[in-house]
Amino acid sequence: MKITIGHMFKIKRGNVTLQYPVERWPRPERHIGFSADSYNVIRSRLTVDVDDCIGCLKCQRACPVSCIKIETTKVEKGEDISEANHRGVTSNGTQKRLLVTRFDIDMTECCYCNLCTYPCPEECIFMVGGPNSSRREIDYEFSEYDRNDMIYRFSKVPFDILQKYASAVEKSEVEEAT
Amino acid sequence: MDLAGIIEIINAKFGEGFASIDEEVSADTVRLTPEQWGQLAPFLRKTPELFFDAMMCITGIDEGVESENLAVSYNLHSMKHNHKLEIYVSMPKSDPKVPSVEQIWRVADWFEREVYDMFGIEFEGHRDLRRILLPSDWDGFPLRKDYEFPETWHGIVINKMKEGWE
Amino acid sequence: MVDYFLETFSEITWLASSPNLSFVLAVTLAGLPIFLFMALNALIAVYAERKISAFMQDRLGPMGQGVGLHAGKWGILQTVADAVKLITKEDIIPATADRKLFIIAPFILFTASFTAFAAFPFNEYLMAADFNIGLFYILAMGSVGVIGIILAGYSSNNKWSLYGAMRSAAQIVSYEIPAGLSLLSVIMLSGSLAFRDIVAAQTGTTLAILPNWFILDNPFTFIAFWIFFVAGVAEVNRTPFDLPEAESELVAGWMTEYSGMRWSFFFLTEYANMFIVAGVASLLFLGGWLSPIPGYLEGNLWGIFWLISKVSFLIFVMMWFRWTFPRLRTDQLMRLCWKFFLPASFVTIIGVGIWDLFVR
Amino acid sequence: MGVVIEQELGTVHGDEMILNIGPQHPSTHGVLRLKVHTDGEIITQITPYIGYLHRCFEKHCENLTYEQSIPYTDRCDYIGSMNNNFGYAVAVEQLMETKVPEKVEYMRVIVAEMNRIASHLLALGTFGLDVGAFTPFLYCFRDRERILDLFEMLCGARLLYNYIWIGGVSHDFPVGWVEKTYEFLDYFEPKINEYNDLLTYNKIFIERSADVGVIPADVAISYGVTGPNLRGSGVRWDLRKDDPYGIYDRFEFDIPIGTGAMGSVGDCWDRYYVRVRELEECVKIIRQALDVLPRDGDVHAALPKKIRPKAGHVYSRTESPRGDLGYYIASDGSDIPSRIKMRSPAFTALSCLNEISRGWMISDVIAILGSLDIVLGEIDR
Repeated sequence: MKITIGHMFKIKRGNVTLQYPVERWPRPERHIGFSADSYNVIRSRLTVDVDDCIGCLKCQRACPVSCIKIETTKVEKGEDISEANHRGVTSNGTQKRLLVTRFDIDMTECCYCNLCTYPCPEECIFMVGGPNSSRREIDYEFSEYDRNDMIYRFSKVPFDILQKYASAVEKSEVEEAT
Repeated sequence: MDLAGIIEIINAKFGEGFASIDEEVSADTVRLTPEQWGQLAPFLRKTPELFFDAMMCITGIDEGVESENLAVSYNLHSMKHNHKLEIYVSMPKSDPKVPSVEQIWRVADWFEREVYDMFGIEFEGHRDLRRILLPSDWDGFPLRKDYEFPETWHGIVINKMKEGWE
Repeated sequence: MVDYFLETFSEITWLASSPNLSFVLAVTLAGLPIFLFMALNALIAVYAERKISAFMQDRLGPMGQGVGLHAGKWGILQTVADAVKLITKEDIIPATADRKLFIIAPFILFTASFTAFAAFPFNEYLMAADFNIGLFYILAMGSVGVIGIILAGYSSNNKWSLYGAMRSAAQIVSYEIPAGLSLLSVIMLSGSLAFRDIVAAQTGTTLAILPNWFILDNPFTFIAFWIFFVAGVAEVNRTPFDLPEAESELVAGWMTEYSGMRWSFFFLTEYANMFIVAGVASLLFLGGWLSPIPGYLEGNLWGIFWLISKVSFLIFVMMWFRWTFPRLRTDQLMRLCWKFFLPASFVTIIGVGIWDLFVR
Repeated sequence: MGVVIEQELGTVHGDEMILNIGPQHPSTHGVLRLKVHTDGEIITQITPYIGYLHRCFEKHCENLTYEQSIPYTDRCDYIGSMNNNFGYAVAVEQLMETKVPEKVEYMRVIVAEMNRIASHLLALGTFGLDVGAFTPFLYCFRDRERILDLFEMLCGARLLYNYIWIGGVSHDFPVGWVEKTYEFLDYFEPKINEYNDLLTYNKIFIERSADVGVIPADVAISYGVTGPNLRGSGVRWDLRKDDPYGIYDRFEFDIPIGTGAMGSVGDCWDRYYVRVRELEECVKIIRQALDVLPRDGDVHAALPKKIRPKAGHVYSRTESPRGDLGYYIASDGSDIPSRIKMRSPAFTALSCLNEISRGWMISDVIAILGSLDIVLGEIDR
């Protein structure tokens, strides 16, 4: 009995409630000693810098629930294609040989295990708000009304250009087949 | 005592060559046929030197689509002597029958029901052999390598339809 | 109040001509404030329960948020929100339930505790009906409620409610005996069943400074107070005796199938019963509307204040029990009642008798 | 036994009632259905029905590579998921015979013991809730939140961590984490005797849990009951001491066992009290591990590029908060396992429910279930 009454009177110090809409969940401040950008340990929404993506499909293979779908087509090495707003060289300076025509992540299936961010050579896939929060603020309130809106499509190739490249792929396959 | 000592005691009781270790498969498992296992189980439990009173785990194994037989692996452990033994009993897929050890180790009751549920291995002498994890009217044994997924179950479509994904 | 209204009505000519009309009018005029008081008491008690349990558990309870203020500055509007929810919520009657009994049960329970309020004196003059057997009447009304509970449990036609109803019936019936007996010791001291005489017997001071309440009169009445209080808690089905509506076992006991307005009647009755038990305990043992410092701050208005503060302190203690103690099992509950409380209350009666004979 | 009525559900004795403590019930710690035959309130027989939470963990693992099934092991026993990762990693490393750097061993022990504290706190809180005491549940969760904050700082996640990998750990301790853990340990130790005053020595709690649901030692061993439930029955058996894995043999801590202080040996109160005492042991282990934690050394040193163990199988056991967590892994040489079987301690703990709760009342079955501390995610896998 004495304990519960004791808790009642030191309510100011001991209480735990976080009044949600006003007080937000404190983002765990993290500095890991050396370059913060190389470590990305936060579990929130996945985003992709498609400009840096070289289409190596490592994240697609690493995902245990296979919620990432990537399609690429061959392009000349390292040369910009403005109408498909595709940059030839990534920010780390590697030459790109593939144009990413489709990069979809289905956030309803993602299990937030963060296994896809480690193998990426260009570190272009990461969860928002981690040590790289300078680029993107943390966002853990991304619910949608329609389930299909949870499928994020990151490739920036406009639809008509997509047809051109897609048909180019069939053409090349036809040539290989004959 | 170590594995060799245990095998000596078993062979002393059941005749030479009863329990043998063939190195190329694995160093620490005794391979038996279902009938041999039926005789050995009560012996392992009762003899004071062995006294395997805790059955750690019973695992059902499907040895592959082409290998044509199923197997059950028993891991035994003795609390008193603190030694372990693994017994590997394999049987053809055509009639998967193994004598049940449910009366000897009570934990085997649920383990065997799970192996029956997932692999369809019949445990003779089991008092209450029915499915434990899956619904009782589920057909097919899921963990077999040659198991194909049913499209629907009682009218419920199993894999989700999502537009614009495939 | 009722006879006061009857006298005033007899002067009015057109009313005096039809006596039963004036009687009905008088009763409703006396009963209405009681009903409002019950509703008010429930509102405050619900808010207090949430806040007290929250503070005891290191949390804040319902709080008003900056944006929208949906629960009021400190969650004050929470009870209003509850009331609105309960009124607008759909009343589900299970298909296989026994419809008529299902509907009647909450009203039986509600009228039981509502009529018990009739004899409850808030002050020397302020009471609905002035009985000379007020205490006996309240105890009788307390046991009428059991019928409502059994009816509710039986008619909702599910096994869990049946369990809850059987358990609570056994519990209430068996705990009434020690409660009644422990009151007997007070009646022996005060010599009458009417509240006014009982409280009058507690005026004055003992040992010069302490108020002459029955609780301090002799050690036996002190034990009698605790027996009555704990038996009262058991009668109201609150922890540690809240077995009938044990959340972790019977989901909600006999209240499981009720929802919306009907369920709010049960809720109202639970807090009303709590008020009655605490009220009777404070009237009999803690000197009702007498002030703790004898001689000062007397008078009608002060009387109501003192009575309400004593009752709310006892209700706070009941809530304090709820958030500290685990729950007793059914047979332990019964064993505690028959093997411990009953002999203890007999001892208090004999003790008070002897004490009264020799010491006085 | 009353008149026998022939009904479609077989012979029902006159006064016997079949009660479903159904899949949806406030105190079944998950989705579990208990079909209870009761005579009045006394129980004659219980048949548990499980499988409502079956997510085909073993079938999934047969289509994923070794490191991809780590998030799945998290989700089996979602309250002690760090220990699940630990058990799985130890099993695969034993299969591949890889050695893990010293620093990682210490990190794993610290993190596993903290997860054990969090899991035991939940067990104590929900057992108090089943017996009716509401406030200890919230106190336990307030302290558990602090551990979850530390885990969130460590690996970003609060419940399912995917932190311990095969051959290493996913991230080094962030700066300031060790100091925060020390701070937590100092805050937590006095809290244990607050639980004791509030619940352990509470008269009604003792009456509700002493002598209830007694598991004798031989029945416990025969039913494969392990962990705090077995230690509650007086058997001094703890894998961390008797079959040590990792570097548990370097710490000295004692194993609390049930002594029948409040009733007979092996009753609900003993199992509860063994968990309370184990909280203190875990704090001791973490302190020792933190003192000698090597600060330098790369955590990713021994992470294998390609996990491709040779053909063969292994059965390895670790001590999870609920008992012996066993992994039987058979590999056929490729990077995808051919068979992974998880032996879950709660599965065997539930199997002995029928034997120990005959003759008790319904509120006791709820208390026994709470004291066994089962998690349905682990039972159904």
